Amino acid sequence: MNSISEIIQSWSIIERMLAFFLLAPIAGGVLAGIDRKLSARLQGRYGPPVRQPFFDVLKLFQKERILVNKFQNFPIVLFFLFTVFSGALFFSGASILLAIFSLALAGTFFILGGFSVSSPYSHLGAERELIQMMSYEPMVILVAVGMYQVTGSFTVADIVQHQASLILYLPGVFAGFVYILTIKFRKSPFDLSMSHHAHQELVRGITTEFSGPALGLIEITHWYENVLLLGMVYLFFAFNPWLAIVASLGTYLFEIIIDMNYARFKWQLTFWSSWLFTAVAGVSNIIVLCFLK
Amino acid sequence: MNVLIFLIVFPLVISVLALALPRGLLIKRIIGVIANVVLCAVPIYLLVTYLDKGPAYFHLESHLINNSMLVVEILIAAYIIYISIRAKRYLPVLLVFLQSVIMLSFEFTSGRGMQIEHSLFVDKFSIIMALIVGCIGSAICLYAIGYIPEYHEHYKEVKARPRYFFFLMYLFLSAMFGIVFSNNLMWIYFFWEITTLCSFLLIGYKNDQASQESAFRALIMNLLGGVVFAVGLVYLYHSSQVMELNKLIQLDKGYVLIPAVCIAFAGLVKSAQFPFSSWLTGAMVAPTPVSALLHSSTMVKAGVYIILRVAPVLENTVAAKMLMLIGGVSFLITAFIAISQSNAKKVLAYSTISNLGLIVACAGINTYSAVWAAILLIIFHAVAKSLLFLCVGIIEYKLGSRDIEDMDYLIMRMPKLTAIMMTGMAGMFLAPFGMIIGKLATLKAFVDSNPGMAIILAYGSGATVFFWIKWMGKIISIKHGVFKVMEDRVSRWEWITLGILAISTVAACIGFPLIAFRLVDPFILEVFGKTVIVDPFSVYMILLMMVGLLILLPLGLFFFGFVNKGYKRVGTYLGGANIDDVTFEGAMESSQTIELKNYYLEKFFGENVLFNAGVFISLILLVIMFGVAII
Amino acid sequence: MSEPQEIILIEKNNLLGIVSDLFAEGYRLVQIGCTTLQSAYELNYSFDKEYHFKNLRFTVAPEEEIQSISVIYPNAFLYENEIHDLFGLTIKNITIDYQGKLYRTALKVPFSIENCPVPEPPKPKKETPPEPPESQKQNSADTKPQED
Amino acid sequence: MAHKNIIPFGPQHPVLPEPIHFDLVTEDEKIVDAIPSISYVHRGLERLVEKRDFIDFVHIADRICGLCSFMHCMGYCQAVEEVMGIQVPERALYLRSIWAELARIHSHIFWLGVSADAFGYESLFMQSLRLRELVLDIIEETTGGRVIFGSCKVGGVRRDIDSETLKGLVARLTNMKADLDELTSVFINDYSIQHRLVGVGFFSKEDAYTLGCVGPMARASGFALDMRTLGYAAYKFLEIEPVVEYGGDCYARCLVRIREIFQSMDLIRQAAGKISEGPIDVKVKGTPNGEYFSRVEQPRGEVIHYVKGNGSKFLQRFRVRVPTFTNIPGMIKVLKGSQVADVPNIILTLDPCISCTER
Amino acid sequence: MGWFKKSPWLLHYNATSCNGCDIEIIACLTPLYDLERFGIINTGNPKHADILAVTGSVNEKSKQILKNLYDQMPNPKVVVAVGLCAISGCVFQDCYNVLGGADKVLPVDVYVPGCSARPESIIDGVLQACEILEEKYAQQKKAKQSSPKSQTNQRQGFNHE
Amino acid sequence: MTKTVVKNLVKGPATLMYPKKKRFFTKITRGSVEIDIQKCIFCGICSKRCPTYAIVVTKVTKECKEWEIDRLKCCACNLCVEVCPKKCLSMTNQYTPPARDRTAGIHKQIFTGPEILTGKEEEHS
Repeated sequence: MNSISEIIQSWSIIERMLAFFLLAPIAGGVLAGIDRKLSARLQGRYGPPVRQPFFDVLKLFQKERILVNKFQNFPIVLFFLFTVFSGALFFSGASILLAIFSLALAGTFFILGGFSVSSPYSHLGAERELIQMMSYEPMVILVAVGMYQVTGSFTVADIVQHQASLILYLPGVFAGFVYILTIKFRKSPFDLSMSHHAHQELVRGITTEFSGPALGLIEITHWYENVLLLGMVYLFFAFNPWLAIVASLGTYLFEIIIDMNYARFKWQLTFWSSWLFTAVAGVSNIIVLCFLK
Repeated sequence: MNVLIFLIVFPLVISVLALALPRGLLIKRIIGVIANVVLCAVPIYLLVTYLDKGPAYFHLESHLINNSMLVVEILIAAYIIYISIRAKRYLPVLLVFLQSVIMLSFEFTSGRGMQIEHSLFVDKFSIIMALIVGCIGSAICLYAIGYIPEYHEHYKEVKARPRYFFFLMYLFLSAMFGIVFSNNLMWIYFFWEITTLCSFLLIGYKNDQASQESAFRALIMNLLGGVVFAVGLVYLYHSSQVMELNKLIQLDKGYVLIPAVCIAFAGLVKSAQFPFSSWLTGAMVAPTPVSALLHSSTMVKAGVYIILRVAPVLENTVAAKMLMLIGGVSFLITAFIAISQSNAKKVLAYSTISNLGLIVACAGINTYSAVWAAILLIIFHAVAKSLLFLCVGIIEYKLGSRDIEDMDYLIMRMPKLTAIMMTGMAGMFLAPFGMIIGKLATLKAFVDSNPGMAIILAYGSGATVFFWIKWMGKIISIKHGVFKVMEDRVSRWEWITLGILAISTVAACIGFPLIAFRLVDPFILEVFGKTVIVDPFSVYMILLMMVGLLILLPLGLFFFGFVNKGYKRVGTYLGGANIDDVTFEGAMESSQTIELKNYYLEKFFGENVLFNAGVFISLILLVIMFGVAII
Repeated sequence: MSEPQEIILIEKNNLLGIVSDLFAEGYRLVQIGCTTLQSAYELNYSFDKEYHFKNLRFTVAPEEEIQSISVIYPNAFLYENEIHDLFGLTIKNITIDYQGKLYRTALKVPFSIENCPVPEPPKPKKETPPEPPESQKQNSADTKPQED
Repeated sequence: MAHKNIIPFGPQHPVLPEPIHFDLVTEDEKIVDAIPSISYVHRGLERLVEKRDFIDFVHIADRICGLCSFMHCMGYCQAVEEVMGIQVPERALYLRSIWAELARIHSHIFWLGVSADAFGYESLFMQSLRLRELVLDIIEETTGGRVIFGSCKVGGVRRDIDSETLKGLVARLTNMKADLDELTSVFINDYSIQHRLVGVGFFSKEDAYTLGCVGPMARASGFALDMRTLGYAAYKFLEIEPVVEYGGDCYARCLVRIREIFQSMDLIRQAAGKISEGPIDVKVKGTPNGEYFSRVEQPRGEVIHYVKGNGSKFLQRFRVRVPTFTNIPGMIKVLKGSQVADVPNIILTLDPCISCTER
Repeated sequence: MGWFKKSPWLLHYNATSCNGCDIEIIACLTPLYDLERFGIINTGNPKHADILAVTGSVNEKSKQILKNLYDQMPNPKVVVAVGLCAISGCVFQDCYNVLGGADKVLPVDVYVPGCSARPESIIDGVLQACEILEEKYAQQKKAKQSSPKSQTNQRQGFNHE
Repeated sequence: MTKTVVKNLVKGPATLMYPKKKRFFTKITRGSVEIDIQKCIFCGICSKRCPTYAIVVTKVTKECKEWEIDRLKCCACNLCVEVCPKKCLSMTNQYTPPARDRTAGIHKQIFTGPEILTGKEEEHS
């Protein structure tokens, strides 16, 4: 493993970005497939094959393009590009804050896509997505803040090479991050704006009007996003790469279990609970750290 | 030195010209253009001249100037008293009286023998402020040339007083230059009072009940700030015989804490921080150029400017902590309140207070990185926010409403304006644009010195994102159907201004490294002896994103507008009950058109509760600030 | 097991008064039904209190108007709209009036006297011993598909 | 200051198995106004009495609704029997009760699943419907159909259940109880479910009464209205106590249904113990002449089958008043002031059965 | 080749059904039958769906809705008529407000009989529909290659009678 | 719920894997109607009582009689089986398979004497 990480470190920035660009969708797709299979098994079903997400996306790209307006897919393309870009930033070892803000930009385009079609369900989905964004944004920033406090740097490259175990310093921040990861992964109880599951009160929420290739693109973008988020989990355990990978996957599994065990919350609870949890876990951790230093 | 004097005097001349020349003259417009060019060019000239130089101080001592200032001050006081009595409001009278008594007694007693070494000065920060005032201010005046006639078309009941209006606008510019170039605190105070007067008169331009109310509220609060300012100056002179800004900073902290706190208090009032925020939201009744110029890009910036100037005095005191907290509270709570507002100008006003709060917080922290961030925030905010105000001004008259909810499908009705407005909004909070760079820097500064503030920033930016994106979403949503493009009647003057500001929003971001390294860094280096080292990779990436957006957006619009073929257009999903694309068959076989409005989360972020909470908290903080300073 | 079912014949004009009395007594509205007769419509208002089932009944001619009881029993509006749509009766002052747009049917006013013939009661046959059911059923079934 | 959205809810909507439409006027996500629109399922089957004689009409009564198929059939038969004065054999009455209770169990478990789906609890939905299949197996073994029972007729029942099967049936239901306990305890105790249900769609007892609510809607508000206490079919031989909750909200309605599942199991056990051998039907002679309102307790509440005959083989008038129909005014009332996220929950706690509502 | 066989998404609309078939369609999604094995998701949104499963005999009001939903689905798309009502109107074919079958409104590709249709039938029917999806995709591709201009949609073979 | 979910995972899926594994139905499951044409007397009662008009009985000539059922119309209510005076109809427990063609469900049995001449897939134009 150490040799692998050495190889990765020996890569240039461009090579790392390229590697992310090519490998992330594969990893993300497989993760999504495992998610679906495991969810099915947890529900006592046989479940689709692990390759199912790839089939879905391939099929979506073969569908006819139907649009509500000419420009509706433009924000989605931007959403895709900027998510990939922020992932590339992250994995190339750039500033984590920049990656976060870039991801927020990508998220903004997604929401604007939802708004631009002026369809009631898309609109409600976009509004809820906004509420979700407001809910998770503080915690995501606090993750960067906490890491900076421990390692003294915002760059991912420095954080990865930091010898001490971040998780020991940042248990609260990690807990808060896992909490909002549920929102980011669009898992129950926080799958308010668009759910990967079929039935919900907003039909398909923000993606209601996006179909065919655009939907496929959204799906792929989520794979990229998921890999990026798991990369952030990795940072907490970066002192031991093996442990870190196990922890990232473990977090993903944990989110699936959570998904199985909750009904969908309403936006009010989603909003204030995530802010409260951020305050309790994240903020207190950071303040304690502040006094320790 | 002559350049500085020119910058102060030139707008004054223009303003007198504007007042003197009769209405409707072509030459007035030409003068406007010339003023614009000059006011842009001179600060740039100044910039070029002083690019590699440190601060320069100039001696300009003349009893004539001092005495004429005194006379003008008395005249102003008399005028305010006259107006207030006429409007049967006695609080301003009391405050003006108090102020005049303080100043006059000071002038005629100890002030007589006051020796001022350097009355004027210029450094990088002044130049930045001068650039903002000169370029943005004069551009807004150009905009007003197109705007004011339309304003009177819409408000027929308002007496058209364009000469008076332009007189005040240019007078204000003159005062602003005065504030940023003066080293003599008495002069700063003098110009300070002129801005207060201009603000008061311009808010009351409409001259109806609501605007009078707001104008007097603004007046009272700013006069209160003025009184405290005056008290601070008098105390300062009595305790340390100093009346110069640069000397004030070098003095022993023990002596000058109280005057510094007093000046900071005046700055808080001017920049509408809690508990004085209500005057700024009330000031939104003024014509839009006024809001854009005074209440977003320049006058309120004077408040944070003066706070940043005196901040070194407060360093490591409880007062500084309080200042920081007041800024933080203002930032957080106004960002929350902005969520629940649907009046576009009010949203902008709250967002302004919010950003100023961030700058005040930076000033309170007063480390090199915090001040670095604060200056960046001032620059980016001024450009983007004035652009937004001006856009809203146009929309207000084309749509007949300043409610965000009436801006549905704006992109179909005013495509160009929407594009410009999106630039402005993106400039306010999106990633590669200016404000977010400022926020990044702020975050870094906060984490280094005070992580508690980083938490406030984290929550506040969550809220900021919410109200901006929902507004963006509102204006870019597209509905199928034919809409009349309504923007053809927007005057050329307005387009020019919008163009200038939009380009400078983008240019400020692309030129961010230049601004940071050539302008801000040297200043910080002068003051703190060290400066922020920006990770070059991040800068490249920001530039890459910016350039990427600049290329992608037009390219994408072109692609999706013209190349995009081979799709099938269908109606929106309406549960299958479509009649056509956007109407559905409702109950009783009615045909209902979908209506999509944004969320305002009144329950969480209602103005009533939060505003009062903010006022209450910041009042306590203020009391602590003064208490600590006095003890 | 037969549940006692009280049917009270009332005058059309007394309807509101009687209904408000029942409301005051604490009856709940169970249903409003309508039956097409030869040349009139028979209306049933069913009420219930503690399983005591009470029906008000009156008949109206097609052109007559009926007062709505939805001011007393708010849930009556659905029944009354239904009767208006399916039977073509005019009911005044419904609190939520769908203006004939509750149902959309291919055949307008399907239960009106013209559209909904009352089956011929086999009066003479009733006296005679019942015929073998099979053949009768065949006859009746034969005629079915031709209708409509 | 009104920022009102107008949203079409339905007729096609993923949480609605059946078409009903609401124009939702919302502010943020709060519902200001909700106007229902029905008739997406109106077929006009009441007039089919012109085409089918009163005996064959049973097959149509069976298909009024898929979920309460048996109850409709039974209600119709009861009405006709009452008009014609037919004495149904006791065994047939018991069998009717057993099937009716089986139908109630499967309907209620189905409701649990669908409502779990409405609040986004997918695994619970799966689990509920998995348990429901066990009941459906029993139904299929005893009637030959999964959804449409087709086992009732005028004058008795069409099919007998032999005593072996009956015993096995009771044993299987008893076995199922453990799983059911596990399932329902989630509904009762889970925090997120309580978040979605408690206090949502509240309905006071007075409201329930004046708006004419029936079934679990009424019983959850503390209004003990259960037609089974009238003692139709074999209920007069069984001990029955209406399940009443006092919460008045969606959660209380959920609890009522859960308790009713166990109550139904108990009733089946009682009936299986008391059932005696005997004929299962009597021959029907003559034609109906007269009228009767037959009241039967469906899973959704009181259903009324009104039958009027004038001596012809074809009924003069057949009318069904189903519980959903009379519950709609109540639903509209609680929809106002609730949240968009609650709409599916509120609609589903009514357990809407639109196909019988609109007939 | 197309990937439709691997991932057909389903839209279900109840057009005047007695809801017996609807609950059977829902039953198909549940553990015992688990349609997701075949990659089938019940989307509930016409814009994402490939297969439209219609239940019920279609009445005056649901006719238009069914058409709307069908129009909003992207090609290739298949209509599956589930249950007798959607095929012929079942016992309700005499009713005054019943059109009697989904094929009166839409071009139905697969008929799934049964009153109500058994889950097994529905699975069989949906799997048949997948084959048809593939065929339609191949046809569409061919048509596109031969004449790139004409965007032939699936309505060609559809007669109202 | 965690308990149930984990139990599900451990116990393995409950899925019946239908197309791979054949499904067996109960004896009395109502699937489709079959006829023993030899016993049929062509009285037509089944046709007349059928609620969905799925059965058509025609007497073309005295010798040639047809009994036809449209399986895509049959609602498996079992009524015809019950009313058949000769008990020549029976209900099997195999459901009718789905069809791509509307007429695929039509099954015709022609009786021209004691022998059965089957004409199973008769196409209607």
